[in-house]
Amino acid sequence: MKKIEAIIRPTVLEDIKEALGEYGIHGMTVSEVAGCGLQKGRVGIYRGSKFNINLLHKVKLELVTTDNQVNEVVEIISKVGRSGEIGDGKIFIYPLENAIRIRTGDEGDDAIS
Amino acid sequence: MKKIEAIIRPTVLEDIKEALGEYGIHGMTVSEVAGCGLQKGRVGIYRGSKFNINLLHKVKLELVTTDNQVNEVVEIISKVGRSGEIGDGKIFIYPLENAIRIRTGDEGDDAIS
Amino acid sequence: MKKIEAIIRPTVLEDIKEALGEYGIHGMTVSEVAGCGLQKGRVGIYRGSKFNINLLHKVKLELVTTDNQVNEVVEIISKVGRSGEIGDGKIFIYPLENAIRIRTGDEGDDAIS
Amino acid sequence: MNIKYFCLLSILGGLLLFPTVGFAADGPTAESNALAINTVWVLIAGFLVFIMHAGFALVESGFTRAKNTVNILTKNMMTISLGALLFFATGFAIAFGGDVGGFIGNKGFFLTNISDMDFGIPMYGFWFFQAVFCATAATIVSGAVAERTKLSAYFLFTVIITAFIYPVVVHWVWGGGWLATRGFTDFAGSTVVHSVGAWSALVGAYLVGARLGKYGKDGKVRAIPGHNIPLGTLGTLLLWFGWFGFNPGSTLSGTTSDIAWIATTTMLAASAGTVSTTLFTWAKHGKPDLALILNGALAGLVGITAGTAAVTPVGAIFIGAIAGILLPISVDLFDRVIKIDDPVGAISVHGTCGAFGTLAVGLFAHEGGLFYGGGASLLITQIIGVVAVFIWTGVCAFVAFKLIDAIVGLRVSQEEELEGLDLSEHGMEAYGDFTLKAGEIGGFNSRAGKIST
Amino acid sequence: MNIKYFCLLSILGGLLLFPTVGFAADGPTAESNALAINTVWVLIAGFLVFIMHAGFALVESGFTRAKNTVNILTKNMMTISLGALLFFATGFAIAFGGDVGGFIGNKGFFLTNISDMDFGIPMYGFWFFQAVFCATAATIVSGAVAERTKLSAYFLFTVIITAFIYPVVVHWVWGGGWLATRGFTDFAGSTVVHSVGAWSALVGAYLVGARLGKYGKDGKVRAIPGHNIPLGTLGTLLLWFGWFGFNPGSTLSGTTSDIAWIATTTMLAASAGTVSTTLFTWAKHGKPDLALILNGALAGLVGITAGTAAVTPVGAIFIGAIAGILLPISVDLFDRVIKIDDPVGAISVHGTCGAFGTLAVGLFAHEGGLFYGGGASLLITQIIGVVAVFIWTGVCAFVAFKLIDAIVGLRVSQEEELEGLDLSEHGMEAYGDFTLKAGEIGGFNSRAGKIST
Amino acid sequence: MNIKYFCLLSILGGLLLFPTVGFAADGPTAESNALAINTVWVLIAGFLVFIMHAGFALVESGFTRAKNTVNILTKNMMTISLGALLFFATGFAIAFGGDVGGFIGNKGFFLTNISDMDFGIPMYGFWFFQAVFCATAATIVSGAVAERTKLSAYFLFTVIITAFIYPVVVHWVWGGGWLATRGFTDFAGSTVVHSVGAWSALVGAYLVGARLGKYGKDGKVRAIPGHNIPLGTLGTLLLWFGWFGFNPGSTLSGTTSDIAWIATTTMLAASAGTVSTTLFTWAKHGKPDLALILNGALAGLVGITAGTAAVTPVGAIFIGAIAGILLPISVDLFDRVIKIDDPVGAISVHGTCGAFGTLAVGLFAHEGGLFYGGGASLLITQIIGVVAVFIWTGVCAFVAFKLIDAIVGLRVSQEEELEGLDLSEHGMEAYGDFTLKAGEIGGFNSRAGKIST
Ligand SMILES: Nc1ncnc2c1ncn2[C@@H]1O[C@H](COP(=O)(O)OP(=O)(O)O)[C@@H](O)[C@H]1O
Ligand SMILES: Nc1ncnc2c1ncn2[C@@H]1O[C@H](COP(=O)(O)OP(=O)(O)O)[C@@H](O)[C@H]1O
Ligand SMILES: Nc1ncnc2c1ncn2[C@@H]1O[C@H](COP(=O)(O)OP(=O)(O)O)[C@@H](O)[C@H]1O
Repeated sequence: MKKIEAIIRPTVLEDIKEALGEYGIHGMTVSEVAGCGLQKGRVGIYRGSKFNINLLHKVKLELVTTDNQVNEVVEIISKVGRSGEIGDGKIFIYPLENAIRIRTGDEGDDAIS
Repeated sequence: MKKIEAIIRPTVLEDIKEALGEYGIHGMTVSEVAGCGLQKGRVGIYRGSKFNINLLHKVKLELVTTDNQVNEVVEIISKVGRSGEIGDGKIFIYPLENAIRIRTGDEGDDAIS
Repeated sequence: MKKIEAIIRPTVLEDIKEALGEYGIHGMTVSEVAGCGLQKGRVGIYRGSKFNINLLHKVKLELVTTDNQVNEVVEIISKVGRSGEIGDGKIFIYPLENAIRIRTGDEGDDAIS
Repeated sequence: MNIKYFCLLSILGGLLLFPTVGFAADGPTAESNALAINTVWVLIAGFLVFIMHAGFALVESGFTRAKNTVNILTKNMMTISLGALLFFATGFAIAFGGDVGGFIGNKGFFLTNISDMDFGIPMYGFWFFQAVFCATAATIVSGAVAERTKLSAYFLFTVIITAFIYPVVVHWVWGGGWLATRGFTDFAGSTVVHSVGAWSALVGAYLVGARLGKYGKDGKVRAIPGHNIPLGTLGTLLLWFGWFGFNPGSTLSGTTSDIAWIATTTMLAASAGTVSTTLFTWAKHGKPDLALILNGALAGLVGITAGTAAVTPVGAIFIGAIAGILLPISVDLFDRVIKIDDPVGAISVHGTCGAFGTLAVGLFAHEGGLFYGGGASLLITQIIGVVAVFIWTGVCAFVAFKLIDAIVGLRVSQEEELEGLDLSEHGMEAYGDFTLKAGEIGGFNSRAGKIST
Repeated sequence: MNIKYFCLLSILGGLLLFPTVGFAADGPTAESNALAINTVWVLIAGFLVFIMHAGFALVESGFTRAKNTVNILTKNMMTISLGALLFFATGFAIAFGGDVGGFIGNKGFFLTNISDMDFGIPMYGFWFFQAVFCATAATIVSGAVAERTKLSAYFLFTVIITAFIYPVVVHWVWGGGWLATRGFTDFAGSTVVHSVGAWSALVGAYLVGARLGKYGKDGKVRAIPGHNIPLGTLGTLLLWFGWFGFNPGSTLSGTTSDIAWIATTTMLAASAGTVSTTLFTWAKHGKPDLALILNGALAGLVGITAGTAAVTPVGAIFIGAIAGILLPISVDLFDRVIKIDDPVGAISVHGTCGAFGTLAVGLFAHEGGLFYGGGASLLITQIIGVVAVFIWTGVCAFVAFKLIDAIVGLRVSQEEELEGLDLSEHGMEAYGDFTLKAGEIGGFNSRAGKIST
Repeated sequence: MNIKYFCLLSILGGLLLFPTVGFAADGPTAESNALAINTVWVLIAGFLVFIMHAGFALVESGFTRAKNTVNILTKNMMTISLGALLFFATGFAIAFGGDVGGFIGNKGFFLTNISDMDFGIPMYGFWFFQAVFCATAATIVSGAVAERTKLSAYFLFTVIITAFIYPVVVHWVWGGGWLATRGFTDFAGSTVVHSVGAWSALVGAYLVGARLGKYGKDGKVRAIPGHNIPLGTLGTLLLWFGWFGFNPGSTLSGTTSDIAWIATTTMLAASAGTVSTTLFTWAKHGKPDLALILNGALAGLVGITAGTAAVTPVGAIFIGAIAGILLPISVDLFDRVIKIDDPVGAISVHGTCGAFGTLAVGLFAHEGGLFYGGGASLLITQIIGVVAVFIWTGVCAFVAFKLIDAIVGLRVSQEEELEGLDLSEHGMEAYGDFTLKAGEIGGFNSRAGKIST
């Protein structure tokens, strides 16, 4: 099992969710985050003062998958989430030692099937 | 050291926190997330349009514990967080290389004691 | 590559971001979390009822760095984020298997450079 | 050149066929002007009372949780609407039309058959003012039973209180009924409006039970903070603003200097209530408790409502200040001792302080008050009125809620309550764009969307 | 001792040089008092109409997404301001000054040269009331084209509608123009104000296109929930409140008992609209849909506006109830069939129900209505008026929007729309402290800050 | 049948014993009607001024951070309340009761001993209107010193300004004092109300120091965005709405056509202010800055307040437009050059534009203004008045704040400020249900709760 963590643009969340659903993956956890990186921020203006808005709205997608799904999932996210402009985001892959389904107590791959 | 990450129902957060406190664990980090999985969403209605609310409110609990506490913690979360209905959530266990307490610079198990 | 996750006080976020920027690290993901630990909560009062506010505002910083930057980054965060009072927070270091830049498909260290 | 409003004129011409109460047909007179001033005054006062419904909506939603916001707002919208329609259908007739034994009116349903009545101002002006009052009594209930009561159950109770329970009390006190005959003094409704709402709320909150999580396993009270205090504050200020229609408008006349007197006592009592609750909570907990301070302003207002025309400004300050201290004590009593869960403090604000304010007339009335050497007779009459209205409302509300419970049930299921009434009863969220939950169609546009334009 | 207001007196003295319409110079008379009552009434009514702009601002921002909130609020602030200035410059002259062929006025630009006109009340009182009306028509557009229209394009259209499109229609109906001559009856503006706004909104929303993501690849409608329903509800109640100025104030006289009648029909129609939309959506979807219920209250109000002085209270209930059912049907029609994206339902509320309300006068008018045995002639006149205003507004708005499109463009870029107009057009966020994005200077203070004090 | 209001009658009967100023005893007369119209007008105007406090509360909370919201709202609730009580106790006497050397009044404390005075309308009506004005001056301070000032320090200053500083200025200008004698013209209080508030705010904000993080290590200004712009916008519109009581109500008479004139100049100046700030900020930064545009509307309103009855509509447009440009320049000046941190722009809106508006009377007054050939004498008087009030307020406020600093301290600790005043001074959060922090009892119900019902 691996944990795939993708930082994506908010605007592509739905399409990625749909594409993953078509591939057969429904379980995931989503949260709102703010990101900075190469992407240039916006110039903000407030009461006549300019300032740099350099933490931008992003969405974090967390999916735990079986080892053999990792490549496919990364592919899907990359393809659907890519606009080619700076700021498309990253995918990080982490090792995972175990997963438990609270409802049943199932462990390992069973927990996420 | 391990990191235990639990996606739970918002309604059981307090009980789990209390149960963990009784067991002796007080340190944890909590965040609001949205989850989808097997649990059926709600049908939303807005201005006459029906739609599927399929990202549901969940709470993410993150605890870093010593290796020997992992089983007990998983047990507690599973027991208190279980309603038996679909949507109770998951527990994921990750390896961790180090932990540092910012205030003191303590590393490893000392950082989280 | 490692993932550095720091739970810090909201008030030091900007300084840490600045210090990391000076060191040459710009990419990071930030989120709002609530933490509990040794730090004493506030006594809240609402309509004459006292209660304990024990989940405190914290900020979570997530950075994926190359292996050789880890020590330096931890140092910077520790130094800038330290007030010496209980509640300064923790830094956790996780192993990571891979990173992909969605925009280009670059993998590994290239993805985060 | 003279602009002519053809259409206006033709319509107005048409209206002249309807009965008008002495308005100028050919040229204004002192009498027609006085009538016009009174009409204008009562209507504007009625508009101000109307905006109190916005105040209630904000106080009730601000002091409850985000997950029940759509629900409480829906209730508020329906309360004012049902209230107006039912007061048109039956309430007005019961309150003001004829009299059966000093107990109830019996004519004027749908405002027909009442051309022989004289209200001092045009009938529709009088009706309008009374109708917005009626809905006020009803809306007090929604705050107390918030976050757990079924929508249908609440609507049914709103029908009963506006069509029947409230109008009967109005008849007793303002419609020439038995309490009026006894000399019971409730100028603008500390008892008639506020207590009727509050005692209904008391029965309702008792029968529907406390919100899940309000009392711990050990019976310990848990605070459940409201989700939007700025809205609650704005709501309180809108209520205060509307009260300047509620009290001074109850003269039903703009040609009396009493309106200035009444505005002054209203203002001073509200101010005194705010300050005394602030000082009281600050002294008690070391911190001023805004959630109670806002209630304290309302406590002062409810307290002065009965005696607003009968007490002096200094008397008003005393009444407001006492109400502002009674309020936190009453909230504590209901929370901790009686254990009736009232999320917004409606029972304490409108019930406790309404009863106090009504009795205070017997103490502070410049004419006839005990403290001004008027003896105890007015006070005794006031006590009788307060008790009678408590019993009437309590019994009626109890029967009504029990009936409703039997028919549709009072309370949502545990699952629905935990999830929040917005999702379970409405499928809608108050802040649908803040969270990710809206999913497929929410805060985020899919790329697919890009094509369709 | 007599307090003397030196400064007040000297100013007032100065003002006496300006023309006053029969106000008391030495001692009040019945005539001067009647004039004062009318003036006070119209001004207060105008203040209430003004607060409708707060209502519009809240409804429009509450029912759209957080990322476009600063944008919509900026539009609202400018609409009322541009509206007042342009109605001063040209609108008033076109609407009420002189007459060219029953089609348009031609004098009184900048309120000069009109000392010979008689409005019944002081000219400035009349102007004030009409000016706040004018801005109301304009602001209806901003809701319908929200979340995707360029700021500059919207401002240009606001200039055109307030300076020209709307005043012409006013001239036709209220300024002695051809529709007035025909006996067209639109008491307070179901057609004159609301439909003009709505048909402009229709054209605008059509030309600017649907919001990204509103229609899926397959053409399926997607709900885009508003971000703050409590604000939307407060906005609706403020509009309802303001309507008590809009309708009863349109008598332009406080010395007629009609104002009470009108307040009553207004109240009952709004209530009936709220209840009927509630029941309708509940029956249809199993859940009462607050987003539509709020629109339903407004539907009742728009519906009664034309006939508020001409129909009976029972007639008002019917009109409100029908409008409350037409509303969700119309929303559905525009959403699903016609596929014009109107985030707040402005076209259905003000257009569909405005047209219905105007026609309803021909049916329900106590004098001349079909249902009261008055035959079809009034109804036919009403149809002519509705159609004429539809064509005029539609054509003008189409030309105007096409011109604006050619000059500055109607729509922001896809990137700007996705990011939100607040960041792209304003560099500002509505809730700048809730998110972390404010960065360097936002919700969090850097330690550096500690030093600087 | 004749409905009888037993209780009403008995109370009203009782009131007849209190002095009424010529109200009709037996049958209305033209005089009694005129008095009634004036009374009704002033009271309603006072109600509108009251709602300005809701406007201030929203503007001040919307433009500051979420963590200080409960604090600012508590301050607003107390300001209006303390203001009313203290204006009753001492303020009214100092302002309007008797006269000592043209400088201060000396009788009428607690509104006693003033039955010999004649205010044109019933004394309580006059008091009410003046009392809500008084609190307005005080509340201007709270915005400027927000997010860092101790609650107790603020309350003490509110006592001093409402009980003493403000009433003295009122005496000078409106109470027959030395500035009134000189012919100083400030119709509704650009200087008397707004500048007194603003200069106090200036001193307060200077002495309490800038918020942590407002100025970087290098002295660079950092923007600290407000947390809720929709509330700030609603607040601005409520202020604008209330201004229709503030200015036209200051005639203290509804029987003059000036009220229509004043409503018109008020409306046009506010509109011009809004538009000119919009264009100015758009031109300067390429983006219209809503935070300043809202201030711009208020700038226009403050600017016209002194001359609202003395200038023409076109003059009002000029005054508003200039104020709308002065505003962003002044904000910049205080932010960047003078470095006084004023989170909501109170000093610029009420001080800079208040002074400008007062001087503008000397330029634009139709009678006596420099631009209308009236020479410089009025202008010089205006300058004297502006300077005198600046010195008086500045000195008093300085002494007061220094005293308060010595007694309770002006500023919260760094820790408290960083954490937010809501938690540190109140133990309460404005949005207690949005975050997880409420913990044990917050947004989430524990399962334990399930049992207790
Ligand atoms: N080293 C990193 N660690 C964690 N998150 C990162 C890192 N670098 C970038 N991110 C996240 O990815 C987002 C996109 O990165 P950015 O460099 O702006 O564009 P791109 O990914 O197209 O090169 C950032 O907003 C941030 O949330
Ligand atoms: N593969 C996954 N990766 C990450 N999170 C998941 C995954 N599957 C489920 N979740 C999280 O767990 C929650 C509950 O899962 P669900 O399948 O609905 O019920 P259950 O856990 O009872 O089988 C989801 O809402 C989601 O937040
Ligand atoms: N075991 C843990 N696992 C995850 N997060 C923790 C843990 N212990 C503490 N934290 C986080 O670190 C924050 C600070 O910890 P705390 O014990 O209060 O102070 P300190 O780090 O100074 O000892 C907490 O609020 C919480 O968010």
